[in-house]
Amino acid sequence: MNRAEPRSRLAALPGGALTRHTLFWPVTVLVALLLANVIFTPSFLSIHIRQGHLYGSLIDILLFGAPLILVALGMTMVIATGGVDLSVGATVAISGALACYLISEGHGLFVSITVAVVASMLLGLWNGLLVTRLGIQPIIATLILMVAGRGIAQLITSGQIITINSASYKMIGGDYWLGMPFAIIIVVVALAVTVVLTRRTALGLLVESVGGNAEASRLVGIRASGLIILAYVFCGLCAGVAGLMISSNTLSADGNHAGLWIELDAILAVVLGGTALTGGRFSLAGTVVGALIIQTLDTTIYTAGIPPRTTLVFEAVVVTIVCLLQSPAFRAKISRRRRRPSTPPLTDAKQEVTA
Amino acid sequence: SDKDSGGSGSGSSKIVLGFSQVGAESGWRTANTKSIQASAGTAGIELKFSDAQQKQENQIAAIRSFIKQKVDVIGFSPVVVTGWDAVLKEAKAAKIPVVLTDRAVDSDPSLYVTFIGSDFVEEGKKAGQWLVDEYKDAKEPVNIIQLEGTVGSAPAIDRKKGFEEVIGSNPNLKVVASQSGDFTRAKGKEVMQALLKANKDVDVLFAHNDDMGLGAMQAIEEAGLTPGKDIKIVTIDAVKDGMTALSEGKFNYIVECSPLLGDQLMATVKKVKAGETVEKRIVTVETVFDQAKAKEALPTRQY
Amino acid sequence: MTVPVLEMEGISKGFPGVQALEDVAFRLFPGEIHALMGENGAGKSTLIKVLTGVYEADAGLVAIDDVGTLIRGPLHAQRLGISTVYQEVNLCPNLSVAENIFIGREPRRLGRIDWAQVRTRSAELLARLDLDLDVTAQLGSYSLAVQQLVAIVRAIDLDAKVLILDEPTSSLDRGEVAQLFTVMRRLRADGVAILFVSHFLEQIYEVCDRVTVLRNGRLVGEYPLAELSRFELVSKMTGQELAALEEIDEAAPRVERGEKLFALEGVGRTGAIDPVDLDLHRGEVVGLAGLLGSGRSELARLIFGADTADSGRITAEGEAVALRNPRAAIERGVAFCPEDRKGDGLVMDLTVEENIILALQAARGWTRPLSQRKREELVEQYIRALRIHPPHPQALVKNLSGGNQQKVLLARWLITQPKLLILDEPTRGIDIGAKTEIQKLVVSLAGDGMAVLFISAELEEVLRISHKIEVLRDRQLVAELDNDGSLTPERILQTIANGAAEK
Amino acid sequence: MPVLVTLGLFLLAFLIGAIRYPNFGTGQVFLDLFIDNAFLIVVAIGMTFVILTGGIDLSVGSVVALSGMLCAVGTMKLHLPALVVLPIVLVIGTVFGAGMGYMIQAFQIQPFIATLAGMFLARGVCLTISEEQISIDNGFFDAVALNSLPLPGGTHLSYGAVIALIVFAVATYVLQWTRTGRNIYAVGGSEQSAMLMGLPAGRTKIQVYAISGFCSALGGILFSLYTLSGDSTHAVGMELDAIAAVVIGGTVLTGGSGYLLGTLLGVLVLGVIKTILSFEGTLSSWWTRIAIGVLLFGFIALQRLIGTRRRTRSA
Ligand SMILES: Nc1ncnc2c1ncn2[C@@H]1O[C@H](COP(=O)(O)OP(=O)(O)OP(=O)(O)O)[C@@H](O)[C@H]1O
Ligand SMILES: Nc1ncnc2c1ncn2[C@@H]1O[C@H](COP(=O)(O)OP(=O)(O)OP(=O)(O)O)[C@@H](O)[C@H]1O
Ligand SMILES: [Mg+2]
Ligand SMILES: [Mg+2]
Repeated sequence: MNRAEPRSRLAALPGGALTRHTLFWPVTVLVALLLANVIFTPSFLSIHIRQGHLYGSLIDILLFGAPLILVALGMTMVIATGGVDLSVGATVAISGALACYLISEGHGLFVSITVAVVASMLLGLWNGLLVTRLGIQPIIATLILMVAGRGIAQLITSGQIITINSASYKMIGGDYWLGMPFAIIIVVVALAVTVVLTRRTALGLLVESVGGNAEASRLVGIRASGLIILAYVFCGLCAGVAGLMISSNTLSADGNHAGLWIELDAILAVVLGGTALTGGRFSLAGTVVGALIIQTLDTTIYTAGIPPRTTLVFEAVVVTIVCLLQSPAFRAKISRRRRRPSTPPLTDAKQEVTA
Repeated sequence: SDKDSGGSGSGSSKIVLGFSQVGAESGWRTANTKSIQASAGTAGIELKFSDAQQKQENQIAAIRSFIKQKVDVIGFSPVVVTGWDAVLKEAKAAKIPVVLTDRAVDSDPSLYVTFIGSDFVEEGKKAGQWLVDEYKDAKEPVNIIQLEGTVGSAPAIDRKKGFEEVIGSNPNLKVVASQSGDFTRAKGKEVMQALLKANKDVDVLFAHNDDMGLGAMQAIEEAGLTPGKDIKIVTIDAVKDGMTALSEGKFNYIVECSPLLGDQLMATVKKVKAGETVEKRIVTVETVFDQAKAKEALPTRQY
Repeated sequence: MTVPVLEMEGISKGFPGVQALEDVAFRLFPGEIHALMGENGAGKSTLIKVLTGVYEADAGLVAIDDVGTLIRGPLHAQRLGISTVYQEVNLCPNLSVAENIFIGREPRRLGRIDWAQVRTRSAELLARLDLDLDVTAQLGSYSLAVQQLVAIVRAIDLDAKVLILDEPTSSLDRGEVAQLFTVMRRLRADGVAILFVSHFLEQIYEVCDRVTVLRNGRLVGEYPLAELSRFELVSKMTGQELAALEEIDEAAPRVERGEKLFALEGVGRTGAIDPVDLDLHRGEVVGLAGLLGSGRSELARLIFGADTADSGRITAEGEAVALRNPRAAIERGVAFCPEDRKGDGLVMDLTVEENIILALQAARGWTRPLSQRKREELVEQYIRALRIHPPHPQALVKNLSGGNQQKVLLARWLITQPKLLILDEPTRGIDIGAKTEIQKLVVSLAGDGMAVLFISAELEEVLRISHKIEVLRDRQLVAELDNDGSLTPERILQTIANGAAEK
Repeated sequence: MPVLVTLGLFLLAFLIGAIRYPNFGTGQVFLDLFIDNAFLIVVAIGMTFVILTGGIDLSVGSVVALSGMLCAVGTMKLHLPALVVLPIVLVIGTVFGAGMGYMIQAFQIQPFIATLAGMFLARGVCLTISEEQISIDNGFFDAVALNSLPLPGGTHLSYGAVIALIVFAVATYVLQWTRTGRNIYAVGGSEQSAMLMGLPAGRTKIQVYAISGFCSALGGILFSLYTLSGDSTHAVGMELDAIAAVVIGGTVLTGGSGYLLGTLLGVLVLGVIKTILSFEGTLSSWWTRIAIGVLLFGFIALQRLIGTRRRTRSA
């Protein structure tokens, strides 16, 4: 039962077995999904060089998963502060639309990208200000931009798909550098920078403290609003870069569809990775694994030929399985059931003695 | 009492058309909206435009508000086929004629005046027919990948239905994989990339709209194949980017689905207002393009 | 005595990394008040939680009225006649006081809750403890002590045959404690069995009949209190022949009062505390005395900037300062250890180490993290000095026992080496051994030139270490008493009662 | 307090609409807010129960669609009488909600994720049943959907809206006057405390999801009455509308505080925004979205500013 026993970070305690590690089950599911694909596509795990760059399903998963990983990284920081950002999808759309619009108007690549990224950060700043200065609940504060942002993106594209032709822009999200997809390099760098910033400085600790107990954090003199704004700006930045990737992948900006529902996927990735939506403790590695699970799941659906109408059922089942495996309560229940015959419950014994 | 005040008081002689659009979910839809707005302007009709963000309930509410505003004619592109009886009856009770555009409804035809628009099943059939003709001599199986539109949406369901019905006549035409690409380029590319790895000899791609086709085309190129040759591409819509691809030989065939209904709509509205009878079904002028026709048509393409 | 109303046998409970209970037995008879004693982390609260079904024991038996019973949870325990006040206040701050008392068993009329009756009856119940509160106000708007009393009121009205009180008196002052004891004695006379946990020996000796002592999760023994001296009890708890009690009796050494550090002139906040004049000097420990709700915590919060003052001015080292928020105060060298460790103090999901360094790190800013070595060094030092148990820096704070959590909170502020240290009930829930350590530490810090503002519900403690005592009543500073050795708790109480300004 | 602010802002918005647009300030336009949002009112009420415990239910939109679909399939494909179909649909919705509640309670799965899985599942099942729309042509449905309750002044209220108001009244009663209702607030205040106080915290949590499931199913029925059809694409994103309505109504997402009256006003605020935009009638699609965002922002910002001003004054 252990009802009041809080879910602890078992990994941090001595004696935590491998299966107790927070990342054990998500990684297991990821591996299982990858292996399942081999059944449908025997060459699934193979990676070879084609046209001078890496080629293979795994590369595709990383490439197409790159924007999601990025957005989920930003989302992790926001969630750690106890917030959530629903507007990332809109930011993705705005950033891609801005960049493509500027490029199509003949502006330079650098200028266009800079403008798009700065705009995304400003959107993040807006969210952060609504949350901290006006004290609006994050979900609703970012809902405003989620609704309006897509309108802004369409305004930029005039509701059309802007198609551009720029080989160097394509590099960001759809091309290869030294044989590696450049998007993956961006993600790795972003991840490394985030990890260093949060774990090598005190940023991570302070954010976890604010997310864990805002009042206590105020009373130790942590400038919570600054940190929270920073988290939203960072999230905006990640979404902005992801928007560049998505639009660069197809060399087009689709104000209406780019990043549609990516906020849900990102939140899902964060949670599958073991970060609680209530804020506090966060795990960047977990988020990456979570995002990869989602992307692999999508790929599995395509390649396994699951009919589109049942796709959602399949996704629901997988998500539920991951969550259940991650739940200590569930595992306890399973193992207790298995053990039951050998150890009779205590009560029966005592009742025999006394009754 | 003030039955004739018609909308905002900008002159009661002007016809007021309340139009409820589905949303702005695609470039096609935007072209549709623009066409309607432009035509209303030239025809001297006052347009009350309301965007439903792809939600039926919003559209019903908008139509209700048009009734309250006592517009002269109500026009709308239904988000879905069913479920309009109640509000259409209200309109009828308020003696406001209703004109449907783009998509049909399954209500009692007495509840609306006419329906102007294309037929999605027919579009699917046209695409299928081209395939059947193209491969009528094929001896071995032709492997087809189908990229469907958003799951559950009317165009996706109908185009799939029409297409599969026609190709069913030739047992060699085999759909080896059919996945949803959500009508978008990004998703079209992503899905195609995965499907190309899972399915070896793919001969044909049928995409429910140009955008998915364009995305898939990139995936084909990145897999080292030549679109239009190694894999033939058939799509529906004929937006400018699609026509460009077709004229460059990367697409093979496009079935047009025209969004330019504005003039027809305004003409009909005027007739209805004038009390003339109009046909129950006005079919839009639509054609099909192969590579040669695309080259001709491209320079004058508006959307 | 007859049959025990409650009996536990062979109880073991382990948490990952800690064996909290090991083969513990416990008996409770009708009509007795039974003390459960042990140092912080000995396993008292865990035993209680096992008893009420919050935790499932790894092994052991529980019998109620001699019938083996598997208690499935607090609700079940309540149905079996066990009513419990858990160690931390466990009520709902968002509900009204009245509702907190009655929720789950509200009087109903025609199937719907009879709110009028809820209000009147809860006011009556509170009156039994001499409390006069606005019962419709949110519980969260009251101080921790009041919340503790409300929890007690709820528990004693449950009509139970077993009443469990886990450190109910930790923030109560004398009067409240006396009230509580009256009620407890009355219940005992009615045949209720009461389990009472407290770290105050006087309280234990005042009301309890027998005592069970735990040490390190193991049972030491069960004794009639009349046959056990305080020395024996302490040595059973600590396992050492340490004469801890003697040390406690040692008075605070007089130190030279240093220069003036902070001066408050007419600092107040409407509805919280009337304007106060107060000087704080280096090397001086100032105690705040007053009854519950007298405004001690409010005053402390104003000085720290946790709440903003709406009148008066503060001068720090001669210059006027505005302490509008905690950060501003911290920059001026003020540290504040709040009384509500759960709500205002600790970040429960973080580790001991992280909680300890939090204030220091916040002051340094995020760009200048403490080095790993420095962290370990500091944390090690304070874990040892305050005897935090278990001594793992990486244990999660929420898994620590109440007293050990308090020590972590204290450690957090001690390592910042502030100029002015404000301690609001720092020894709440801390065992006698550690309490002496803390008191000695405070005195020695003052000796090194720190100014200390010390709040405690325990007047003896305030007296023992303060040089000067400020007496508050009804949110007013009514007197300033010099602790010249002649001061006694009784005189302070008198001052509080008279309220005459004795400046 | 926040409820009063919301009420004031709603009335202000309605007044501005009435001044700005002819034919706006009529009783029927006001009643249309209830008619056009009846399902959302019911769904948001269920959502309020969940949010009061500190949870969230993302599955509501999908369950609305599924229930509508089940109504359509039941009456049109299986030819069952409506009075058989409706209870079954309500039971399915309730059981579905309870199932998610059980996962959340027993296995401590975060509500967001458990209900997200529920959202996928319900929508997926809906699609699996039928991708195509099914229109409902059933005597009972027609009778309820196409008639309405005449009110004085030539106005009328649909039966769907009447049902929504009844649900509102019952739910308010439950929250305010029953133990279940109070337990919900307690769990939202502190789940741990509620459990230690001997309240059935676990059961309460399962209950709120069951209630939300029931409300979604009922909302689905109202939706199918509103549109006389079942469709797998119905009510996409309705969960966000419901959450927005609840939060605009002053309920705190962390649980423990809020009122149903606020939720009702929240729905009306969203409704009045839409009505204003369709009376405006000149906005392009994207400006419509931007305008919704701006109006939403205006409401919430004003609410916060007025709300905090009051609080600081009273403190
Ligand atoms: N949920 C938990 N997870 C891990 N360890 C725990 C948990 N709860 C208690 N412990 C450990 O069990 C031991 C006993 O704790 P308990 O709270 O029973 O002590 P206590 O005697 O009540 O102390 P105090 O006087 O400080 O309240 C402690 O070492 C504590 O760290
Ligand atoms: N009759 C009362 N008894 C106790 N507290 C009350 C009473 N009425 C109000 N209170 C509340 O108690 C708080 C008293 O403030 P404060 O926390 O400063 O008291 P304190 O002197 O620190 O006493 P303690 O912390 O022991 O309760 C105020 O916030 C007030 O709302
Ligand atoms: Mg304890
Ligand atoms: Mg206090």
